[in-house]
Amino acid sequence: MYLTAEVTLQEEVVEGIYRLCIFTPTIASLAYPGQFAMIRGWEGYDPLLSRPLSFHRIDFQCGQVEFVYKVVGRGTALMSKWRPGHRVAVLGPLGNGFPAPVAPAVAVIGRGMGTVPLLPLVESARREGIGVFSFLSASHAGGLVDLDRFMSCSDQVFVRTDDGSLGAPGVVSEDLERVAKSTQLSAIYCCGSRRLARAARDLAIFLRIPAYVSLEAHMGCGVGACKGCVCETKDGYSKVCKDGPVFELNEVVF
Amino acid sequence: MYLTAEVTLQEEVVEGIYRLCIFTPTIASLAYPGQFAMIRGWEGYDPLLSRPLSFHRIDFQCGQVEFVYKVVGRGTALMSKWRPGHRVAVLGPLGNGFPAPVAPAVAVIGRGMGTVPLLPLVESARREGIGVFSFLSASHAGGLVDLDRFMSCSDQVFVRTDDGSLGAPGVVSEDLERVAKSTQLSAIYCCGSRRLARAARDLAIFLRIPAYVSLEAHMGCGVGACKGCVCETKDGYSKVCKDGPVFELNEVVF
Amino acid sequence: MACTEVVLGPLTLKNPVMPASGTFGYGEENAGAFDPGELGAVVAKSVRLEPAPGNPPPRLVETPAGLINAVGIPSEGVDAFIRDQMPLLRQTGTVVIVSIAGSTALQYGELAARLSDVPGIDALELNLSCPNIGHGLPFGQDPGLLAEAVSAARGNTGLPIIAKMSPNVTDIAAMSKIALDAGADILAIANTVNAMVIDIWKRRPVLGNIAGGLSGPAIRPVAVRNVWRVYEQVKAPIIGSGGIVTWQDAVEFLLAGARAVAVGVANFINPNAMKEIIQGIQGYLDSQGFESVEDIVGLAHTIGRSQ
Amino acid sequence: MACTEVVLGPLTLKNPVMPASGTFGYGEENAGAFDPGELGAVVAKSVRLEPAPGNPPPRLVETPAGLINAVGIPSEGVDAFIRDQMPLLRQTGTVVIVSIAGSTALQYGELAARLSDVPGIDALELNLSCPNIGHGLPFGQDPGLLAEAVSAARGNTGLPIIAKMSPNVTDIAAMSKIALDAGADILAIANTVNAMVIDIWKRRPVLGNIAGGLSGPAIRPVAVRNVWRVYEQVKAPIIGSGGIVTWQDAVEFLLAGARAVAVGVANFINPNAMKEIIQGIQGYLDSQGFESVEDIVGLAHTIGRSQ
Ligand SMILES: Cc1cc2nc3c(=O)[nH]c(=O)nc-3n(C[C@H](O)[C@H](O)[C@H](O)COP(=O)(O)OP(=O)(O)OC[C@H]3O[C@@H](n4cnc5c(N)ncnc54)[C@H](O)[C@@H]3O)c2cc1C
Ligand SMILES: Cc1cc2nc3c(=O)[nH]c(=O)nc-3n(C[C@H](O)[C@H](O)[C@H](O)COP(=O)(O)OP(=O)(O)OC[C@H]3O[C@@H](n4cnc5c(N)ncnc54)[C@H](O)[C@@H]3O)c2cc1C
Ligand SMILES: Cc1cc2nc3c(=O)[nH]c(=O)nc-3n(C[C@H](O)[C@H](O)[C@H](O)COP(=O)(O)O)c2cc1C
Ligand SMILES: Cc1cc2nc3c(=O)[nH]c(=O)nc-3n(C[C@H](O)[C@H](O)[C@H](O)COP(=O)(O)O)c2cc1C
Ligand code: FES
Ligand code: FES
Repeated sequence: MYLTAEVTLQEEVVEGIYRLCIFTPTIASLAYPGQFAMIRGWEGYDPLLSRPLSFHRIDFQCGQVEFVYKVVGRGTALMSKWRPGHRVAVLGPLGNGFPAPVAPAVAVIGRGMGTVPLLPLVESARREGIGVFSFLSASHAGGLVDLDRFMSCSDQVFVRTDDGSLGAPGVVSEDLERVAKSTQLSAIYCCGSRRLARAARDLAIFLRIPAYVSLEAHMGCGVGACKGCVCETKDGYSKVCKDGPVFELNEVVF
Repeated sequence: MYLTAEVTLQEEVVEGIYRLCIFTPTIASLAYPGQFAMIRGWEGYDPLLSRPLSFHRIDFQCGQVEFVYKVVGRGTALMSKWRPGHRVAVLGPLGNGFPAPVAPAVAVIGRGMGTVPLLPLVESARREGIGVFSFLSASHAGGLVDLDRFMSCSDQVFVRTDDGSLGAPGVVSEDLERVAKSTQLSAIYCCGSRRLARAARDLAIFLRIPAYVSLEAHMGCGVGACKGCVCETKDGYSKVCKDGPVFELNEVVF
Repeated sequence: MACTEVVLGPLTLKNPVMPASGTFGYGEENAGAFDPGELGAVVAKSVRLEPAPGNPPPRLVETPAGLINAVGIPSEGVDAFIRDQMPLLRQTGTVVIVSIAGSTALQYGELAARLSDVPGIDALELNLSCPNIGHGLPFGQDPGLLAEAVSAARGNTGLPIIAKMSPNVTDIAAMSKIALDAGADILAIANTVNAMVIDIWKRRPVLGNIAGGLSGPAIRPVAVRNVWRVYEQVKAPIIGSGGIVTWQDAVEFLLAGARAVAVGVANFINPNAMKEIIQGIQGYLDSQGFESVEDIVGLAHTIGRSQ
Repeated sequence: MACTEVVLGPLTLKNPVMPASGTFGYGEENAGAFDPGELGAVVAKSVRLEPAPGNPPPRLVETPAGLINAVGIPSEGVDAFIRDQMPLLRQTGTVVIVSIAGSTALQYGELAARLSDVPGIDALELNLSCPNIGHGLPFGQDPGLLAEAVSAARGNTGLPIIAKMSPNVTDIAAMSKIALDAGADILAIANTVNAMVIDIWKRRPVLGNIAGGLSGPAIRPVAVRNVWRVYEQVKAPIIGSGGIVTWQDAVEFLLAGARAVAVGVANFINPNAMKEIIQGIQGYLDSQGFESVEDIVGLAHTIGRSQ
């Protein structure tokens, strides 16, 4: 779907991280967790390309999708100036999202902005009555966006921050390992850190359960036409936008 | 002066024409009628260059300068979205403005946006107690911005619109000719129309009084360095930004 | 309503708008905004003789008003292309142009031979910007290699041949003449401009391939200039491209001398771009009182500068 | 504090930042934001042998992230230049580079001769992008003319010669070698890219001269690529330019292999640009632990790509 839609909310969640809501019933009704949209809403050709953002919440009842993004460059800086009523071009939903969680329970493990695409997954698992264990890390407490939502939809949430501002210092993948010993997990979902991804992969292989990772790459078209966004997989290069952004973890070459 | 300053007012005067006030005591204290500023206040490089605008009002008491501009392209469209508080880069005052009016009376003749630089001249003449006759034309009444200010500072104002929406249809240069017969004018100031400029030139030659015109050209640097903004004069090419924008009317080759 | 049909030598298009090779999916990689059958032609991503992986990522980097790509022509190889892609292309119901990329001049000939008898192909486009094996410069930058590559293709096919020229040359008109003399029917002016970006924090080039090709609005005035020069000096139909985003841009190329236009990066930022361009050209012709696209091809050359 | 001095063959600059010819006034045409004496060098607008009016207006047209100029090198002529401009240039107290533009190869020689003994000139820059009389291509695009022009200047001066190369060539490294063999000491990489814009309503080129040279951020990645190539293939100090607006851009050119940078259009949109660039380079060197500008020249070539 390529359409023009209206911004309904923009708020700075913590310094440099924003929440953006867009009213688009069509996309809200089609999207599922792990998918993304390409968004553009500025005049002129600098920056030129649309920016890919993962769905952070898909509210098909309100006809709204929610994104959470960090200002890292000019595109996201411009984005942060959009106000309710501003009209933006949205192409989406795009890509293959996360395979639907199955009982008894799933683990999600993410770091920093990598927790963004995990939230709708956690929310949908909860809606389906599937258990959720969330393992979240960030450099500091502020980097853990919407921790309350993760808490309210998870059986248990483990939090680690590099500076110890929330949760004891430590490695969240070790928490996952510990939990996996005592809990039956059907799958692990991962995003936002190569290190965590490698740890999750090894654990999943050991547990013989599937594990998935959501990847990022610079994108041109977002639909598989330009072959610009490849990552290395065991079969050679795969298109992050079309073959992913979610891949089976042990298919990916890190 | 090159500085960053704050927008204090932005209002749409009539459809597509805006008033923009900028708080910059330094520039307000230096500028005189007929000069201009180069203004830029957007992110990125598209559009690339600053946009030249003539001072429409120079209020050195409030430390403010006022511009009136028409949205004709992308730069002015972006400008029209600036709100109070927005910070813009301003280079100015630039160019040679109008020679100071002298007694007993001056005539200003302008069309459309060409009336913009004439207003501060009219206001300063009035302050000095010099007579002012204003001859203004536009395609329609809406194109005559701040007619009330012209009225309050002129001895007489003649107005013509192409569609007859204000003033009888007709040619404002004929009004000037008529007035010039019965009134002693020390100079004629002109802006915004080649046809009016030619008529003013012929009349000024006939009356043996000086006449001045403010010209426009695409500008790069605004300070005379790039030689990009030339117009043809009797001495060859002259730089509109540095040798002008105000020229002696009979120096210019139309 | 003005007629939008254009005749490019042996090739007739119902309208002058097509995608630039490598930037638009005619099948499932289509953003789905309109039916590709509405296009003057569809153009496939360049295909190679043998499967090739393409360049290591990152393959894209944005620049002011531009995009550099160093995708490097990954390909499933011509056999898989004929098997998997041709049915999709045929199905579009419009003119089908297949772009080919060789690593040697002979490969252009071989590719042409392989594709000549495949039903549903209306023309071959030679992507001459690919680096060749055993020589520094790409085909499009070396007069001798250029002639060899085009001749090799010409010798093996009766299909119309489009030579897609490199702008990275001293004299694109002279190179175009070489391509025409070697048997090309149509010129595509032009491919991307050599460019690169360095990451000042990592202190190394951003792209996996170090350098790539710049496209997008940044190069539009360069491409217009190239079309203008070639139109002045060479008698051959031109497909103009480089930075076309809006119908106004497309009209600019037509006025400069292009008979058709190819749209690249614009498809990324507005999947409706080509449809809007077709409609916009139509509207321009109608409102300006022209009867056909052909009426405005090169028109900016002939109208005297009134002042 | 890291050392910002750079040595360009026979020329030593206190810092690597200078204006690009034709874009900055060292005297009264200065936007007045800082003292030109703070610059590594000042570079004058190209001067001709005889007075010349330049091209008819319009001379400028904006493009996405770019500016095309067809100013056409108006000049008061070398005599008036020496009389009126040199005192201003000398007065800046920094290195003075005078750019010269000939219509024939001999004129470069004559200009060099006339300027050689004028006190206060530290180097001559040859603007080789000007069209020459009696031949289609500008000096910078024709190997033979290029050699002639540089040799003519070399024969008549002991001053350091900077050859300002055209990017509108197939192989800028090969052309650079020709310029060096003919006697140039330093390369300026590169001048503007040929470009044009057509007004679709008037249906004619916007510029009085039809086409002009594209500068600004749009061409930055093209210029970086050219610097990179020349650095790889030619041993000579390089002044990089094309689209430098911020200090980050300048560092990119240094990492690509430039030893100094010239700033053009940026002076129009930010009269403080060069000062900010000098400060920014200094800050980068200090924060990244480099001791001098020389430490980062070409550094992006040597650091292996770690993944
Ligand atoms: C499928 C997908 C989903 C994403 N979801 C989110 C999300 O939910 N929240 C979020 O904050 N970010 C997300 N990103 C990353 C986001 O797209 C980039 O941060 C953004 O495009 C940067 O734009 P910019 O103009 O601000 O930065 P730029 O100035 O373009 O670049 C700044 C930095 O960001 C990197 N970058 C630029 N473009 C991309 C890109 N397309 N992909 C990855 N890195 C890039 C650059 O290398 C550079 O280091 C996602 C990326 C992908 C591919
Ligand atoms: C000394 C001077 C004073 C001016 N004062 C005023 C003023 O007080 N009020 C006002 O409304 N306008 C004024 N102008 C004109 C104003 O600068 C242009 O309208 C504006 O730059 C257009 O920018 P844009 O991006 O909106 O248009 P663009 O998209 O750049 O162009 C739209 C149209 O405007 C023309 N144009 C673009 N730039 C210029 C330029 N620098 N000079 C002339 N025409 C241009 C183009 O040819 C085109 O037709 C002045 C121009 C000069 C040179
Ligand atoms: C991502 C990408 C991939 C491309 N792949 C090809 C290709 O396979 N073959 C080819 O001839 N040109 C290729 N091109 C060049 C385009 O066809 C086109 O010539 C160029 O992008 C200029 O047009 P634009 O500015 O409208 O994008 C590619 C361009 C891009 C951006
Ligand atoms: C208005 C203008 C005038 C120029 N005049 C000259 C000139 O006289 N001589 C010359 O060698 N280059 C001239 N140039 C080219 C610049 O010196 C510089 O090489 C080019 O603009 C690229 O740098 P930039 O992108 O930083 O502007 C001119 C450029 C502009 C924009
Ligand atoms: S972004 Fe174009 S193929 Fe993925
Ligand atoms: S705008 Fe540069 S000389 Fe006038």
